[in-house]
Amino acid sequence: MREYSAYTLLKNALAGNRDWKPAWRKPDPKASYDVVIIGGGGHGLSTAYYLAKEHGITNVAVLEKGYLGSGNVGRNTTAVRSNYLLPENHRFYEHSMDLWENLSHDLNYNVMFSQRGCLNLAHTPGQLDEYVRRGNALRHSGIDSELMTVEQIKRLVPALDVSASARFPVIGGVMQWSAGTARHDAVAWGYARGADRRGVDVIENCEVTGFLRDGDRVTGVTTTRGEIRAKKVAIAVAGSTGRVMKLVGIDEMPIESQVLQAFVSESLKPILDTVLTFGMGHFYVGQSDKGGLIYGGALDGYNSYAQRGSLPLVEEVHSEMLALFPGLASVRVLRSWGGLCDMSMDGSPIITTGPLPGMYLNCGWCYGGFKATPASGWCFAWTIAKDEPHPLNAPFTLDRFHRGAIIDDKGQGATPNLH
Amino acid sequence: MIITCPYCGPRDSSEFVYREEGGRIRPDQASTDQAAWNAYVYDRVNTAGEHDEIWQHSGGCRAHLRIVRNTVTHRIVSVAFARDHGRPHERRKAETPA
Amino acid sequence: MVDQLSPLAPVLRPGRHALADHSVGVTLTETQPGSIVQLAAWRGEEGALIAAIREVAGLALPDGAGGGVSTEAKAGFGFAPGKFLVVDQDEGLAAAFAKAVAPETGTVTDLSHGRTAIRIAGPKAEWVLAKFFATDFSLPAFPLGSGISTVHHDIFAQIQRSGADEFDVYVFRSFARSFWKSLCHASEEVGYEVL
Amino acid sequence: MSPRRATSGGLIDRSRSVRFTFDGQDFTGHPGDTLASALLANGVSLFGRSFKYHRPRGVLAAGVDEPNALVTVLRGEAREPNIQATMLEIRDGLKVVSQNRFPTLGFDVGAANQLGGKLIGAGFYYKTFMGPVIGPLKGTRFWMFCEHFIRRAAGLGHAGTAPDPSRYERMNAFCDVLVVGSGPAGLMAAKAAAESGARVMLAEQDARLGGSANWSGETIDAQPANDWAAGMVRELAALPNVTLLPRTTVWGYYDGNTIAALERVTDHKASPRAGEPRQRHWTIRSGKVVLTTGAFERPLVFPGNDRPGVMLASAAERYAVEYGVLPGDKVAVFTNNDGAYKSALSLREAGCRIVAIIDVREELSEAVRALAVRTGAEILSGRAVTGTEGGKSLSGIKMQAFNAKAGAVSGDPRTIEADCLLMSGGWSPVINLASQAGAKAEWSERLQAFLPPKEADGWVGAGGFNGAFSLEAALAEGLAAGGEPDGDTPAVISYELDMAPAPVFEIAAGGKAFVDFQHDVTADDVRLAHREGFQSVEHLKRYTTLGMATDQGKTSNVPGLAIMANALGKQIPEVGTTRFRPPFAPVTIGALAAERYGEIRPERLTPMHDWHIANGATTYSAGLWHRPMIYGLPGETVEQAYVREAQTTREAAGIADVSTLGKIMVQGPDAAGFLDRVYTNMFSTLPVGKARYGLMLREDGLVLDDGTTWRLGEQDFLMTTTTANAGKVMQHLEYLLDAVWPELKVQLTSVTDQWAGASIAGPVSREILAACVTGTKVDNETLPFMGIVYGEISGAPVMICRLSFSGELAYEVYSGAGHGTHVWEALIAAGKPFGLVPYGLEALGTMRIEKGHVTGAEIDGRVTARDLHLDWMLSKKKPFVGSMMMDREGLTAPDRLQLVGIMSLDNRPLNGGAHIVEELDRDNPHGSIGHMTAACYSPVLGRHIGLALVKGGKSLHGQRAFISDPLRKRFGPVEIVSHHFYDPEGRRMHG
Repeated sequence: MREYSAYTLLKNALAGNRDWKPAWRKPDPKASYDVVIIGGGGHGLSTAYYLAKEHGITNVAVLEKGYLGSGNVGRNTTAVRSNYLLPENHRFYEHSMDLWENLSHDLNYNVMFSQRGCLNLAHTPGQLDEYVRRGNALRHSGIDSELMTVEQIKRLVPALDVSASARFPVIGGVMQWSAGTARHDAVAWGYARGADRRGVDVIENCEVTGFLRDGDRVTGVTTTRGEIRAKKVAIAVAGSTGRVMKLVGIDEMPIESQVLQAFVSESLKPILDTVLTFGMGHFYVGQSDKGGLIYGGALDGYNSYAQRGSLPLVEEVHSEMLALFPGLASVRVLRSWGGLCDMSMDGSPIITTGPLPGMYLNCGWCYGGFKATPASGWCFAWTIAKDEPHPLNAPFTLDRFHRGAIIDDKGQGATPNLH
Repeated sequence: MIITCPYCGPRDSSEFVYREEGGRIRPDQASTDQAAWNAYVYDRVNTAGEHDEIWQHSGGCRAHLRIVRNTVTHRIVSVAFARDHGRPHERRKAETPA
Repeated sequence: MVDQLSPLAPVLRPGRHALADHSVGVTLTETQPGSIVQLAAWRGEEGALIAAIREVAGLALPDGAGGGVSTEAKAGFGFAPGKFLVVDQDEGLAAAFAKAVAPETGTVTDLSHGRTAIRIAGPKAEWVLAKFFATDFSLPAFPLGSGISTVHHDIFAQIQRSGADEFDVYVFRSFARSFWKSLCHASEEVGYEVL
Repeated sequence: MSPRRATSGGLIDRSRSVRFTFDGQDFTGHPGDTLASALLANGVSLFGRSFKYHRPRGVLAAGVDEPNALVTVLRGEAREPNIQATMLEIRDGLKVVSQNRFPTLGFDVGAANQLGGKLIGAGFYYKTFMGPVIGPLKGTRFWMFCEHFIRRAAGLGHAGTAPDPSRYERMNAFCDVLVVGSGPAGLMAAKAAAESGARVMLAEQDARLGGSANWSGETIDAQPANDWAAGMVRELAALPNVTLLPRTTVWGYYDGNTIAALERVTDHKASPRAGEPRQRHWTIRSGKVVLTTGAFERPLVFPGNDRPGVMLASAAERYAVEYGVLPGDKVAVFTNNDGAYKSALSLREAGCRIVAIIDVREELSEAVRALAVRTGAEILSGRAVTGTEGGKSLSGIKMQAFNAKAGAVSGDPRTIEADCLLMSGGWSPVINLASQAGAKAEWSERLQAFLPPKEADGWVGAGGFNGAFSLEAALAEGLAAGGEPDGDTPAVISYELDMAPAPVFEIAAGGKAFVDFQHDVTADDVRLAHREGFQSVEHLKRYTTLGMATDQGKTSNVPGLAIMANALGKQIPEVGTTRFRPPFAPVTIGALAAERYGEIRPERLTPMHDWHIANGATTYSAGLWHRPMIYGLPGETVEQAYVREAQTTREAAGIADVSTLGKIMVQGPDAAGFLDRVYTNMFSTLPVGKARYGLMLREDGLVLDDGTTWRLGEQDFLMTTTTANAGKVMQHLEYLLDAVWPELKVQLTSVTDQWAGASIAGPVSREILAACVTGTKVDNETLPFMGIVYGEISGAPVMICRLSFSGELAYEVYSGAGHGTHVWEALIAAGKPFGLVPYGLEALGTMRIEKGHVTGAEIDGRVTARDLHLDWMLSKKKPFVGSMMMDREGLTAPDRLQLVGIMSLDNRPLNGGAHIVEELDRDNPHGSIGHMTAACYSPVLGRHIGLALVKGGKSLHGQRAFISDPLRKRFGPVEIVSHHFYDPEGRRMHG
């Protein structure tokens, strides 16, 4: 019998909901593990889950300095898509999409992944060509992508301003129907529960304060809850990568930490059933099942570890919202928050062994971390278990920047705040 | 955030753009030290705490400013003209002869 | 000589656009100077350049960042370290400076066609400008004659206080019409007159 | 007379009436009423339906903390959903409808959700709707099917889709002291600061300044508190250094004391003045911020606490005293602290009957007992309310004995008849803004509340915000916060009350007891979250949605934490406190977009823009610019137009507006050397009076931009950049000069707007120039390829450079921007006899494709100079930006995409964005070797051609391949050829 189902829901309701078990245990850390994963966010938890499920490695601890899922898995705009231009990226994200499509069943936890599509609006012929290039790149890798006319777009999103008199008229768009949204917190909780039920220790309020070393080799960590030895130490702390790497003596990384703000409006009856992006700025918006519009824009543009955004960016994002939806002027923004992005030098992630023996590194997620969660954990688990990357993450090395083997989807070069 | 430009005075952060880390050393133009160039272009200290950085007052006098700013609190510790801060390319000589 | 065509020509509607009580909070004017010249001194040569400005334009710019002078026909102010904007209702200022500023002192760049000058005056001038620029326009913070460089979203502007209630705004010519329209829109609240 | 309006009292203007409608029904109120007070005065108790269970809800609060009474305001076709009735001032003609109900507020079928209460508790979504693991409904299908219905049920109000005709504005302000909140503490602070000469701003979210002074019934300086406040406001308003901002909610505390506030300028006006914005978004930069934001009263959590008629004690007091509204006839009170006794007395004095005061505390102070006696109520200490009765409005309450220490009820319930229940669960200081500023809250055991830290940077607090709940303390702290710690405070007469509550938050007695009213989160939901391990404050919020509704948990945060702490057996601060983030209260999207609403970006126009429009040009956006695409003749298609324009240019002459090209003056003794460093090729060798094509790389060795640079003098260069990269190139150069090579004497100035540029191309272009240019010859000797001359056209000075993008004999004619149209028209006139036509970007693109020139479509940030066959531009004689980085292994790999030409073999059009494959498979496209960057019909070749970036590059010349464009469903054979389609030797342009 599956732990969660309509049947168990009814059974428990009749019993006054007194019999539900904790979604994950609250164990104390053991003295040693086969694998210690630093970071109890989406990626760390999914790594633990796939280590146990795919590779049978269950003597694993996930260490989280705060509460589980307190990083970007709980601070994003919930969009899931694989519509990247470059094959290295879209193949990886499409693997993620495959995992997403069955994730609720796999975890027996409804992560509410809903394939409502992601539509990139184009405003100039050159931009439309660029989007079509990307869409065709996807199609040549077996990934869905579709061109939409203005009329089709208007039918899909009646509230959208597609008039020719708009400052930047919509002239078409490229849609990925398999894209969509998921309930972000549920992803962290679902993976945590899945890992926990397979024997993984998910340990909250356990901050790593240093690394245990035997020469070059990393042999464990010191934490606020004591020393923990491990055969393998894996780092999945995007947003705080700089801080954690400094603890192991690596002072420079091809990463800048920057704040990305996100916003949610008050709850509204459905007005937008897909995820939209605006081509003449940096703006994306979807609507949650609860009715809030969830949206965001560009990075604030400077280094920050503060999870706190700036006002000019707030204004920018909302002006972009109204450029698309002039009818929403009197709708109100309810909440805003900031997440720390590990902005890499080419906008693509790093999933690799090393850089020290006994150590494994997963970082540099830029904007893409949430949608990557399943594939990131899946590939990272593979890399940890087999001590070599899976072909899907083989391009995402740390040394690619120096070698010039960069994977630059936006073509912005080593300017992280433009990716 | 308010940045006090040494020329323009206190101004809103929307008038400024963040450019680079301040402590990075651009090799001499003639340097052929590939490792030094690679490090200059790609590697970042990315400090959590007081961070040395260069901003441009692009919506003002357009001068580049060398700013020390705490990346955890966003408090600005000091601001000076970048051009007064020594010349980064002179700090390190080419390590391999041309 | 051929007159310059104003970028505002199709949208400039002279007359009173007053409130119901006939009050006018600001007057807006395109001042159409004949010369707008940017001067820049090499480091250490600022004094020599200020002297050249006095010699050519007859403007004695005070010391200090943003210091400036505004007279009936001419105006000048610092807008960046070692850089000055000098404006004359007459043409020919750039050529005069080209002769007077030695290459060892600095550079002369003619912007007579590249910038559009808009004067906003009246009791509500500070109020209307504050809608656009995140700058303190109060008299103590922005003294008479002084100038600043600032920006309204994509529109870069240099602004000089030419009177207690009067400011001259210099914007890039290509943005001038857009800015003018916004300025009129923002002035509706207080009533305005276009001269 | 309205049924519940007191016969006298209140600060409303009884001499006038205001008419408005609610759900189509007409009502009247008075100026000074909120929608809530006006409807209550009319005897309305049902205001809305809750989010999940659609339970009937009334008014809980009287201000910005209201969770229940949300309505939609209709303004023409525009809709404002989820407006708090407590914050909405009535005005003549106001139209309001209730929301989240079907078909009517009184009868709502959604209320059936209540039957599933235990089934649809916290987190139930996560446990179901997953559907079968196999079969046609596997994957996401079943969930998406269910979601369809869930989405329809969710959401509160409807948003409008018609553009909102209101205007919104932004305002910047600077001050020395910003005081937030205009209660007694705020008024004192503002006055003190103003008297010291500081520039002061005082923001108050309500319409009426004075805060609690308006309804406290206390006496300050020998006058009623509200009169004292009004006097203070008059004095402040008269000071030149004080700005008062009523109806202004400070919602954001950003870095560097940047404060965001929303002023509701005309929402309360029946007929706003022309030009007045509906709302004004203030950005206030203040030296110091004084937070006098007061405190919110907390509800108590007990079964049935959401029934209409149950409200916060202070809210009821405020309705009675400030609005002259009696919230009930028979009023009961339920409290854990002294404050509610004062509220009861105020209601009694306003004309209500107080039937009972139920206090969870066994022991009551003498002062409180005395107060209670004056209310005439039955005093029931050591007891608790354990239920409420009635349908859509309260008819009675159930009460039992209660042991506060054990938190247990006992004995038989007793029913008390009442149509209004006042409740008070203690007070939570409004520390939201301080929290946004980074302050960590401190738990006060005595006050059972989170207080702001004592020391802070940038702000100072006073009064209820600090947990100083007495009037004396508020006045004294306000004075100190305003900068006069030793000043005299006015004498006051107030009640001696101890606002410290008994630590009782919940009465657990079976039945739905609400913690978060709007989101229908019950005490049992909090316990379920605890049972399932969602125990940290953030997990609690996210799992149950506690505090996530439009009221943002103003009334529910602390009670929720308390119930969790109790379940964990921990103290409240050990569970944690939520860090507050902007906005404090919801802010309209329109206000944040402000003047950019309707015009997100300014338009950038070239000097000849009006001519283009007047002469039939169709334009499109190029960044902020508008540029002509074609100058179509009647009946022409876009392709017909550009083919005609390009063909005429190649056969006779064409003229194009190139004013948008970035133009940078590079001046100074080191200018030539600087250009040598930033361009891949040499510029120091360029003679004065000549131009050269240049290529720039980024620091990482990839191509940044290209363009021609003209040497106007020994030390003066005019650099041109592509339109798209003008800003980027300028920043790149400025950075190098200012931060890397400050010793170079070079000055950069953007002169894009100084010059109008007209490109005149074609075999007869020289003749056209000769016909209109004076002051210089334009023959091949005087003006050779890449030469520059100065002259006049129709009296306007011009600078002419002979350079070509089209591949024809061509010139760029630059004139002062103010002369641009004049010169353009003169050129058009001179060209008329020669067949000159204006051409747009499509023809320009066609001719550049024929020539194989690259633009932004190829220079996409991922290509090297070698990829574009621009190796010849890479000087070996000198280092340049990017020279050490451009030959790293990844940038010289054999499988890189390189520039080629493409020719259609099926005589059908090609498109940018199509991919190139060696084997065509329409059904299962695969094997992309590259993509088309640009395409056109080439009039000179009579073929459809294009440029592409493909793996293998030149080695594929002459090979057959296919374009594969599944998005546009265009497939077909092509030949890969050299990108130089037309006149590869350049005879025409050199001719």
